[in-house]
Amino acid sequence: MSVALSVEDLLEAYRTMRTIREFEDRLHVEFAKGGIPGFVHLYAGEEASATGVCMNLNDHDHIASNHRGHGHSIAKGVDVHGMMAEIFGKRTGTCRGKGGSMHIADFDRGMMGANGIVGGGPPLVCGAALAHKLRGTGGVAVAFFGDGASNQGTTFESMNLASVWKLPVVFVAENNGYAEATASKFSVACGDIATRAAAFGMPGVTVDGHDFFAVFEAMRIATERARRGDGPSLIECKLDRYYGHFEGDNQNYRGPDEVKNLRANKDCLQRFAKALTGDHGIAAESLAAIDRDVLALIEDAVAQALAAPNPEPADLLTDVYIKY
Amino acid sequence: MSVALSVEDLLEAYRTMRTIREFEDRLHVEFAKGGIPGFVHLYAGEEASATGVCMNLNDHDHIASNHRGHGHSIAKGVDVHGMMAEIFGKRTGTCRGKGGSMHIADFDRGMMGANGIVGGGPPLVCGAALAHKLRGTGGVAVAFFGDGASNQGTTFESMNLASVWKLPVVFVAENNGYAEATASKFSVACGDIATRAAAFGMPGVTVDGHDFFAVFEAMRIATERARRGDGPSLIECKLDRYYGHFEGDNQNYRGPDEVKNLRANKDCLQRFAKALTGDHGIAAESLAAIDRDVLALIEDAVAQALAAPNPEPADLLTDVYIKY
Amino acid sequence: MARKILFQDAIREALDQEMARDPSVIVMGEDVVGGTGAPGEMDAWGGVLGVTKGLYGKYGNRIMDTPISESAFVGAAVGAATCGMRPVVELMFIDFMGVCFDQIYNQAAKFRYMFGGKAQTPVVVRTMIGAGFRAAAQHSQCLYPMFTHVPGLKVVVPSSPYDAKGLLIQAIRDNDPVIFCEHKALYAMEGEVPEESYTIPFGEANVVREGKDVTVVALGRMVGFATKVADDLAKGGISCEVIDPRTTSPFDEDTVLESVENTGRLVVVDEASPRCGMAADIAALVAQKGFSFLEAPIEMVTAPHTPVPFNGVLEDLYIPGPAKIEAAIRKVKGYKG
Amino acid sequence: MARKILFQDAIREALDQEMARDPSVIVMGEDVVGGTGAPGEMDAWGGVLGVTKGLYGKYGNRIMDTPISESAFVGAAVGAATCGMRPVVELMFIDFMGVCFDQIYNQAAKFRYMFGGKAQTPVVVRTMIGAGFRAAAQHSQCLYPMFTHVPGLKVVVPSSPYDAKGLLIQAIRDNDPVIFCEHKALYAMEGEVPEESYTIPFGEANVVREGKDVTVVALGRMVGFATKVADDLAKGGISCEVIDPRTTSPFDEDTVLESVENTGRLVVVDEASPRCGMAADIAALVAQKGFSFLEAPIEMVTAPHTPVPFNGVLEDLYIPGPAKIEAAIRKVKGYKG
Ligand SMILES: Cc1ncc(C[n+]2csc(CCOP(=O)(O)OP(=O)(O)O)c2C)c(N)n1
Ligand SMILES: Cc1ncc(C[n+]2csc(CCOP(=O)(O)OP(=O)(O)O)c2C)c(N)n1
Ligand SMILES: [Mg+2]
Ligand SMILES: [Mg+2]
Repeated sequence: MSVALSVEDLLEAYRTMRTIREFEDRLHVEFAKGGIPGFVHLYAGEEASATGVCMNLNDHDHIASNHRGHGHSIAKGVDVHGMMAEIFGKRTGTCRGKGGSMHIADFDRGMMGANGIVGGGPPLVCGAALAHKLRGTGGVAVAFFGDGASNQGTTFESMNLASVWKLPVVFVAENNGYAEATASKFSVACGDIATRAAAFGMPGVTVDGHDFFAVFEAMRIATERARRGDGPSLIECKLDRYYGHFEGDNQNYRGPDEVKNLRANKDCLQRFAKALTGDHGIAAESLAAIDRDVLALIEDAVAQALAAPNPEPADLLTDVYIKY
Repeated sequence: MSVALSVEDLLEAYRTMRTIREFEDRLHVEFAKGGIPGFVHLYAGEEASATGVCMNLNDHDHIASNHRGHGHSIAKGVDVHGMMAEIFGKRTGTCRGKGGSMHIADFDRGMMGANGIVGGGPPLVCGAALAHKLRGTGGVAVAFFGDGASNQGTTFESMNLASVWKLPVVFVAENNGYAEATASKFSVACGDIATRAAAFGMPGVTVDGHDFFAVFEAMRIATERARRGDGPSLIECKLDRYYGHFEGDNQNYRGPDEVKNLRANKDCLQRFAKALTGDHGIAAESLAAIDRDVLALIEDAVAQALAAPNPEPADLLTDVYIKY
Repeated sequence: MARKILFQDAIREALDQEMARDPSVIVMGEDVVGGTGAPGEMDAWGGVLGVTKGLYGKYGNRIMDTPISESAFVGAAVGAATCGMRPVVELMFIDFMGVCFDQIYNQAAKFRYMFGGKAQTPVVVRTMIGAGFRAAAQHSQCLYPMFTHVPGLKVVVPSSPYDAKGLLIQAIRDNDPVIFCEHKALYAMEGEVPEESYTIPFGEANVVREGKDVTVVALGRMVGFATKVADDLAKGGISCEVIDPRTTSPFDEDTVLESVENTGRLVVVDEASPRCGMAADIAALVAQKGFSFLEAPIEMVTAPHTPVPFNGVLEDLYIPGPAKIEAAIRKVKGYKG
Repeated sequence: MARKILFQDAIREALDQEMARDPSVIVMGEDVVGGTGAPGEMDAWGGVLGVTKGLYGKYGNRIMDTPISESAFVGAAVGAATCGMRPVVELMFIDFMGVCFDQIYNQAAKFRYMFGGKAQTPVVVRTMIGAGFRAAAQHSQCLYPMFTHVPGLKVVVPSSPYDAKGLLIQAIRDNDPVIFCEHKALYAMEGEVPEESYTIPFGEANVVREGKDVTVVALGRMVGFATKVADDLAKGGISCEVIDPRTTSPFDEDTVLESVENTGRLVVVDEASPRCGMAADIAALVAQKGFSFLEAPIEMVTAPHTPVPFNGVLEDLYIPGPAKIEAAIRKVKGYKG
């Protein structure tokens, strides 16, 4: 790693990763209880990607996310209480209960929205990046998308447009091996998604998405390039999801013990914790303290979400320009 | 060249190229006279590409074309009289006057249609190729598209799909340097379109599209691969158009004398004729005879088109499933 | 015909029977098999709600998983149709049409006309519609009015297992492109369905219930609501004729007009958005061609002109439900000119 | 205000004045400059019909050529709008919406609602509509009914140079996504246009001509036809009120309903396809809310339910022209209930 992160940074990264994990694990439980409506796609297992990427960003930078957006949102600083309430559909939610898990957005944090449309986000970040460029803010915009989305025309077009316009964009392909029940081995004709960068005249790199440091470093380079005005980059994070495509998926398309082995051998949080307590000499108790904080936070977020009111009937007709 | 073409083949190729040239030159004149309605995009200058490609195909193979489709159609064997009548909007036209220049199709010749939508054709040929594959016909399907279309999401998706499904498709990118008034130097972020083949796990090659033999050979290899069941290929033909994007374009975005120089130094017909009368020992008179034939053919096609009737008013409501 | 099966099984049965009958029928879409390239089971999903499950075992490579590239694979289905296949392509949710609409309305829909009658495009696009799943604004739309607007497309909105099977078989055999809209909230509906193959012609409305006071035209999921309301109102002496057009294009004008001729009153119920929607389309038809029959204003009961909200309380208010239908019927019944 | 300019110059002037006034206004699209990367002149085209010509010289990189990647650049305009810019993006022909529709109806249109009122998307999509150019089925459509169907979009269909300028300035200043439909056959229309900047509010119909016998509602190019017919019929003693809604969404219901209250008779003229189109939408509105005013069936004059043919004879038959409008007016006028 060519840039030293401070202990505070590292602990913040740990807190973010732990918050995402706890948030998702808890949603898994709450969903099974029947309390959560709709489609819910969990990010557990992929925390190092969102965190390693967003640690390079500030509040003025932008991200656009996808259907699996909780991790990106948390890493970008969206309020966890608001998110939890939103996922429960409550009026106190980030989107006042009108969006749900697939549509969490917070423009004050530069979070342009999760997205129910695969490939919906990449064009949008080109626009955010264009705004940064025209205003000379030095800001960056990031598109998170999956291996499945890497085959969507909108994604390809956006890479070309960002390159042609030399936009400060970073394309982060989170390759978790599956798009629903279809393997990326089948759907991505060229194997590594990073290979596609050459088709758009930009640098591309594949990193181990379980390794916070690898993601952080790739993103550091890409972000610097973008802020310098040299244009977009593509980073492919190879990683794994721990739960099904959405809650309810029995994952019969995965190998026997696939997830068990991943959890045991590749877990990004364990690996990060080990690095912190090892190389970086951070006391295990510091991490344990964060774990307790996070647990309490999520506990509180769920309790508040459960207690929060539903939207008012009148909310049905607000936030759209006119009634008919 | 690794496969010897017979003299008959070469003369046929010459006839095709000359027919396209004559057809387009004449349309340029007729358009200026005001006799031709709508948007007309001429293929003159690019004849070696359509001809070199289609000489590798038979009537059972398919092509899908774009807005600049006259050359592809003629090379694929569509009747010149029908085409001319169609461009004039007459009832005797290939599409009974309902399609016009941008929508010439002839499924009996495997010509799936010109297309008014940039990037409309590549998905369609995946389907034709799929039909060939499932039926085991050994047939091939070809998508012709321009440098501009090479940036359209539908084109990228189709390349990936063809590769993933191992379809017998050949993608022929005709890079004439411009999409309307915008240079491919600007719009194609990676420079050569053939570079993009790697993003879809297929072979890609750039050839001199003014050189019939180069196009023919690249296509021969790609077609063999497709017929063998080894999947798609991408061929980029670098070539030039002699007229404007459409008739009426003043081409002020081109360099001074650009077209004049191209005509003088790079003309595919001159070059081909030279090779035939030189290396291949064909008598100049054989070519001159073809030239005369072709001239008479086009003359007759125009005369017949002008004399042909318009559609009947009742034709407005036919060929669509129901009237309201 | 005593056998009862689910709506979603009726759809699978139609596909199965047509695939068995005609080797040119093929199926493609995202995870319509499931498991392609993966280490676990093949036919892992059979579609996101299991509708095509089991077909892979019977028909192998005639049912194909696709990358997430709707333009390419919908277009491939269209292209294959012009080359003699009869593809049934699944667009998982109709909401996703925005990434592939060109291949449907500019390509498939226009070929026959634009090519002077010399092309034929027998492709079926199966797709899920409708609200009620707490799936929010991008997974709950109806959108069939947009397809109905397009000359050259046929559009089907079945309301029962029986209709789903017969209309899907008709769609597959039809030589024009067909958009086949399956309401996700109907998948679990049970109904009588003959085992043998049968077709229901397009453009023939189903008079679900006869009546003399008010004509109620409803589509898809709304047919059940309207029938229930009609049953209830019958007890109170209001007799409703409930008509399910079954296909929005072609549309059976005659059945609707004849009914209004008898009743003089019309309520149109549609889950789609109101502006330029099916309710307006049907109301306008009657205002033009059946005006002299009308004894009361035409009432339209639709969703409000808003996106579909996530929260369940709001979503239930969004969906045109029995209460709103009943109110509309009472209103036109009570109208004194 | 004696100055007369062309419709297309009125559009350029609106863009020019707004770009001068507000640095967040930017313009993008295919060849809206023309010549990017090429050896010849910059600003070579200024749009395919020259509408944006000259803006590059004044505003430099605030007007941008794009690759042919409508999803990406329309989406970029949408994204930039959510970040405080006011992009005006050109989709050359509305027919091309099929390759980028998702960014318009699932993204731009839904953000404000779906995000609980916390997003704002002030993007304008300028696009050419309409038949009459012998441009055939894929370059001649109207399609605004599809956009009108979508909650969250505003849709503008100007019919004169004056309206084009005022409505476009309004569109740019509006905080919601606006689809601005420019009929290509109107570009060469001349009309009085004030030099100074002005706005025309959305949802306010223009009563182009007052009258007492028949209300004629027409949009875009049809307004001119309807007015001409009304002028002719006036000589024969039939007095038509011609209403141009100007925006299809929001729609000025009141002006139409008040007019029908006075006339008792309605003809709706629209160039778009008939099914789920604007004519049906307006007819349905009146059949529901203005039924008691009606003394005759509502006549709809639209294109037939076919793609747009290439041949000029057929295309002229396709377009709803003065003869059909006149026949419809005479029909409703002559109706005896
Ligand atoms: C345009 C579109 N097509 C299909 C879907 C259905 N869908 C939702 S998520 C998904 C898989 C996405 O896979 P990937 O991009 O790899 O992300 P992951 O779920 O693995 O994080 C699919 C097919 C959709 N939402 N939008
Ligand atoms: C989807 C779509 N976008 C834009 C256009 C307008 N248009 C027609 S041809 C063209 C340029 C095409 O360039 P290229 O693919 O290089 O082909 P060429 O004209 O050079 O042969 C454009 C922008 C269109 N017809 N369809
Ligand atoms: Mg994935
Ligand atoms: Mg080109």
